[in-house]
Amino acid sequence: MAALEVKIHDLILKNPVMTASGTYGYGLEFDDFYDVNRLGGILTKACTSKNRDGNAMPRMAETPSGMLNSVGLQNKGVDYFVEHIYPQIKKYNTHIIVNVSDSTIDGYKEVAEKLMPLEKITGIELNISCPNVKEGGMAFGTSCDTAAAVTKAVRGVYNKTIIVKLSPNVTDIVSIAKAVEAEGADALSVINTLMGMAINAETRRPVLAMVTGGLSGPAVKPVALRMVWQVSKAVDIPVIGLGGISNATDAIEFLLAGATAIQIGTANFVDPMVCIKVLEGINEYCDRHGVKDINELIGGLRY
Amino acid sequence: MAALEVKIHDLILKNPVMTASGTYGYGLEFDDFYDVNRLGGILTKACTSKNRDGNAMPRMAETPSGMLNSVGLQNKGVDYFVEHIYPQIKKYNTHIIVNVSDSTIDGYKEVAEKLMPLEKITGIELNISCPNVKEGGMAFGTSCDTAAAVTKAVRGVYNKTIIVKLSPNVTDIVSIAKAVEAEGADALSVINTLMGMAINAETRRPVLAMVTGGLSGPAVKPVALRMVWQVSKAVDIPVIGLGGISNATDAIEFLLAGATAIQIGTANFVDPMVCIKVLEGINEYCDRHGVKDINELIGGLRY
Amino acid sequence: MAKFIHDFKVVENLPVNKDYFVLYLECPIQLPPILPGQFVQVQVHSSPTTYLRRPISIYDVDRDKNQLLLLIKKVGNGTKALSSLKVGEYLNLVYPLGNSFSIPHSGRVLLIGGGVGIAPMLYLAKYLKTKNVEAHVLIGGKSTHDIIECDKYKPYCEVYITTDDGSLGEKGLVTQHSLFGEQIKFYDRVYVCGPNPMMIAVSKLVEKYNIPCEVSLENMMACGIGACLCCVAPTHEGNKTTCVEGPVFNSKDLKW
Amino acid sequence: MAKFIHDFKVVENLPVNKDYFVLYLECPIQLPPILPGQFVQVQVHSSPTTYLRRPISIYDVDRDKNQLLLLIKKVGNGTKALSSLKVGEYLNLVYPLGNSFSIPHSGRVLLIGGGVGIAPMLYLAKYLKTKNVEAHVLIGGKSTHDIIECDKYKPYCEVYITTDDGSLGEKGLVTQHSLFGEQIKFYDRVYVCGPNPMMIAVSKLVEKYNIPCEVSLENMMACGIGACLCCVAPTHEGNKTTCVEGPVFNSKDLKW
Ligand SMILES: Cc1cc2nc3c(=O)[nH]c(=O)nc-3n(C[C@H](O)[C@H](O)[C@H](O)COP(=O)(O)OP(=O)(O)OC[C@H]3O[C@@H](n4cnc5c(N)ncnc54)[C@H](O)[C@@H]3O)c2cc1C
Ligand SMILES: Cc1cc2nc3c(=O)[nH]c(=O)nc-3n(C[C@H](O)[C@H](O)[C@H](O)COP(=O)(O)OP(=O)(O)OC[C@H]3O[C@@H](n4cnc5c(N)ncnc54)[C@H](O)[C@@H]3O)c2cc1C
Ligand SMILES: Cc1cc2nc3c(=O)[nH]c(=O)nc-3n(C[C@H](O)[C@H](O)[C@H](O)COP(=O)(O)O)c2cc1C
Ligand SMILES: Cc1cc2nc3c(=O)[nH]c(=O)nc-3n(C[C@H](O)[C@H](O)[C@H](O)COP(=O)(O)O)c2cc1C
Ligand code: FES
Ligand code: FES
Repeated sequence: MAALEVKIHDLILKNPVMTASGTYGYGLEFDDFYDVNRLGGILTKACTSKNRDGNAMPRMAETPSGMLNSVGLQNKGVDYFVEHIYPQIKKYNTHIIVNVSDSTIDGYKEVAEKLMPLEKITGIELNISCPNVKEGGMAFGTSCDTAAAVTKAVRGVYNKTIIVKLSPNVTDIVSIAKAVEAEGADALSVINTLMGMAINAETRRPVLAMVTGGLSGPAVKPVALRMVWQVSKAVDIPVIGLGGISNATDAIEFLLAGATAIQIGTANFVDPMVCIKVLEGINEYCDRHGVKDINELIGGLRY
Repeated sequence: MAALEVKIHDLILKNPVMTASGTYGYGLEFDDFYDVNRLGGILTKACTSKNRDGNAMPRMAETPSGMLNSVGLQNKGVDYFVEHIYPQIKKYNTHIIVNVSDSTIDGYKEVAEKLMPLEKITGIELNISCPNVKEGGMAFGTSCDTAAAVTKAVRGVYNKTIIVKLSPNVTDIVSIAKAVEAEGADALSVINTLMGMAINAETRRPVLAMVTGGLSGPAVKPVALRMVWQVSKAVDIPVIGLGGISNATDAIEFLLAGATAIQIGTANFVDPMVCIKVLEGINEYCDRHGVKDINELIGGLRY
Repeated sequence: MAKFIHDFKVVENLPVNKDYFVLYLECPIQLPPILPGQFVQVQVHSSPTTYLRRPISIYDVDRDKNQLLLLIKKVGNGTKALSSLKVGEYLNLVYPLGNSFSIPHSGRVLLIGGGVGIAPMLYLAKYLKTKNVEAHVLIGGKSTHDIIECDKYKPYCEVYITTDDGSLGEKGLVTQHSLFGEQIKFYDRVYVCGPNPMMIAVSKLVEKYNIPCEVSLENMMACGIGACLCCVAPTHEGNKTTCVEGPVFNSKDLKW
Repeated sequence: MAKFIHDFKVVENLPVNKDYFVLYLECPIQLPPILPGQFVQVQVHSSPTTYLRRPISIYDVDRDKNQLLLLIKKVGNGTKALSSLKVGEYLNLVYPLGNSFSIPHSGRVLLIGGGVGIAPMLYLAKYLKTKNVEAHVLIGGKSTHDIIECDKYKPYCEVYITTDDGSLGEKGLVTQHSLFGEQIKFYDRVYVCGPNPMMIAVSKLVEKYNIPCEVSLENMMACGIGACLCCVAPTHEGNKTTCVEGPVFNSKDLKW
């Protein structure tokens, strides 16, 4: 049994396995399957300042080794979260990090401020990379200036850990990573979904009501891995890797590429037990390779 | 039998099915399997001003529903092409379009000038989007200025059809498309490969000698389709769609999204007969849907 | 209700006709309680093009043999791969999922199924019988070929049939069946599962008589457990998940 | 040589031991000429994680039964999926691919195979016999378990064996076999297929005696037909494709 503890800024995770926002509800959906407290942390569904119905249906399309979604930040708003959801999830004994999104910088600030007092919410993840909302969302994440502005504004009101989640739909992810690091981001999540599209040739219509959506799943893994590698070499804050992770081998690859922890998203749909299997597989890998501490693997790619 | 003829600038293609550069050799490799003249056109392997050995081995990695390659423009240079390869392929009775690449603008110009006199080479495709060479290549394709500069320079020396092949590794593919259109591109190919990476967890080494490579195959189809749709709405020149096309349904989707023709790449490796199957499948689709002329489908997406 | 994940053993794979087949799946533990209208999420291993699980209604529950039955229509690669499962192979299911049809304490109800939409109706009919509710079932399809396994209902309820081409039962759509004359008033509740236009037509008719109408939706699903919000249906109280808050909805709650 | 694509029928799928199996594949047309050292590109349908074809050497050609034989080692998902192919199923092959070992007109040659690298050696031995060339084969492996089907060679050549642990034949690596004493000089040509370090070691030894040494490389391949340039090997004349200009190279031409 290797030591699996990793550190994301001042959060100590019992292991590097976390869940990706929007793919794991609030954790409760998985209580039937295993003890959610075994995970290093959970990232909740996006939380916005106001209630949002999300996008029109259909919202998802299957693609080769992946899927497109255009859920569009459906959630009941931060007040509802604080009053009704937080009481249900504060039972967890692992890091609960709320994914924060909005269409305006003030909206981001409002959510962050309201989450600040919640003891069991140990950090937030700024989603500046959602390709599924008309205004804001991804727009913030595709330029250094706006990405930095959101980070700076939220940093001003939020003292706990701020993770900024980057968009892969950019020419130069490294410069955006550096821009948000400079404004006080404590860690980065790399990557959100790639913007894609699906068409039904028989009906000649887009499959998604919104026409485009975010691509996730194993299909995007090579792109995610490349970006984690590029970003983690360029910044001094920890990087959380995600995008297509489906098994322990994938997770190890992200650690080797430079990720301090990983998130599992779409794979939860295919196998609700996947997070536990990844955790056990990481353990088994460490034993087999004589790795005493998981931190030996982080950024351990050999050239 | 629907009419399948489509027009790319002043090239009349007997049908919209072409092959993607770097995945089809010079066509000769497929002579054993079917009559290459049945295709609308073939795009050759990249041609550069000087001989290039390409990148170190290994150059490919399999990924979920796709592959990474880092071949890196291996070819014997334009003079060799003119003297030794052209004589072998001028037998074809379909459009032969040479994919042109280099590390300098002068290099692009040199290749274009030397290809100009070759009667059966009816156009060139400027590869400003190869992620697998250290200098030039993709760098040209990731900014509007450099993309426009290459296009302008080649336009000055080449009078036949110029297709510019765009990189998907950008924040805003539409503005690059418009920039090269403004400098005289006659058509656009969308997309080249997405930059990705693979790691062997057992050896802890990158799978590719070059560390990163270009992702292709069905995995990238949703991204390619989205970009074809975005670009074709924004420009007035024809768009050739490619990225993950593996069957006739995929091809129809690209036409509906706005592509005037399509290219098939990686799928040729999985099934060397795929181009013919796609061609026949398009025919069958048109019959089933009462489509009299393939041009009815182009950009025919219904909202 | 607790959800489970298990590898079920394929005990039988019976083709009904060229489009439909029934899987008999043995559960490795004693089957937990299952309500009519619930479904399972099936993992398809043998189709390279099928990445996500496929939602399939629970067609029947055989407690004696500890088996779940699924009635499946071959429509794409996933269901085709399932159709060639061999006896002895295993199938991974997440189950039981979703809410259920509501069960009255007495009275007379009408079950309507169109095409593969009849799948949840057999277990519902059986269940109603144990609750002493009188059930009638109306099965609709394009032609004889689409009216599947209607004999199975006989022990539990009266069976009515319509086909578009009149090749079996009354000719026409289900909403044109003679039951929708005077008789419809005598039902206390109507349950429908089938293509959306059919469910809409039936519920509009039935709502006129103020009879509660429950419909089972077949939205596209990714997770099946309420985690992704991909499958929502617009209701008068906002978007609701089809996989947890559905698939069964009161037709009056839906915005359609 | 003309290349073909066909669906071959699986006539037999014989496990050799827990790691190796042999596929007997019937060709739907009369088998074209096939040279020793050539390979096929196999399409794997039943593994969702296997996207590209897999290159596999031609192990044997049975012209009477019009069959190709493939000897395969289970290493990953693709080869595992192939190992569970059932008799009567079909396998799509692109064949025959690559160049071949060069065949002398007379003399005495040594064939060396390590692990699954023995695959191309059986057909080579058989072929040499028809050309009246005297062939000896040296088979190396970790232990008895890895020395597969060596009886099959007996009709065509003398068989020598080494195992790392000495459990069969001489103990040690193939390059430590007693053949590499004085005797090696009496061979006119050496053919090797196996792990790269073994091929390098053998060729270094053999080159000393100025004996031509042909090695068969197992580079990663995408197309298998010279279209992608993924599989190249560095030679003194630049990069050459392993799938068309190889897989057989004269060891002296390679930069390794
Ligand atoms: C709650 C529920 C219960 C169902 N019960 C049954 C049943 O008992 N028997 C039965 O045969 N079918 C049932 N279906 C439909 C079944 O899920 C689809 O037919 C199946 O997913 C198609 O998969 P495929 O790979 O064969 O087809 P594909 O090639 O993937 O697609 C064919 C069509 O099936 C639909 N589809 C694809 N994926 C999904 C998905 N994840 N969720 C919903 N629809 C999808 C799409 O409309 C698509 O156009 C049910 C669906 C739901 C939501
Ligand atoms: C010319 C040639 C002839 C071969 N002959 C035989 C033979 O007769 N019998 C036999 O058992 N094996 C043979 N191989 C090796 C065989 O191709 C690989 O073992 C097989 O592709 C592995 O596939 P997999 O899905 O089981 O493993 P994977 O999980 O894909 O990979 C396991 C390992 O196999 C190798 N591999 C994977 N894909 C390829 C590929 N496309 N090309 C080359 N190597 C790959 C990689 O090194 C990888 O680490 C030959 C290879 C070549 C190039
Ligand atoms: C259905 C769905 C909903 C998502 N919702 C969110 C979200 O609310 N906020 C966010 O930052 N990312 C969201 N994502 C993106 C994921 O968190 C993750 O970045 C992406 O899916 C890539 O990881 P994966 O391939 O492991 O799924 C969502 C993804 C999916 C599939
Ligand atoms: C092995 C390989 C080599 C390639 N070489 C080139 C090239 O020389 N020039 C170029 O413009 N694109 C090259 N490409 C990119 C393809 O032409 C195509 O844009 C990409 O693969 C996406 O299409 P696909 O998914 O159908 O393969 C290459 C792709 C592959 C897989
Ligand atoms: S399918 Fe994920 S919430 Fe219903
Ligand atoms: S594998 Fe494509 S050139 Fe050899």
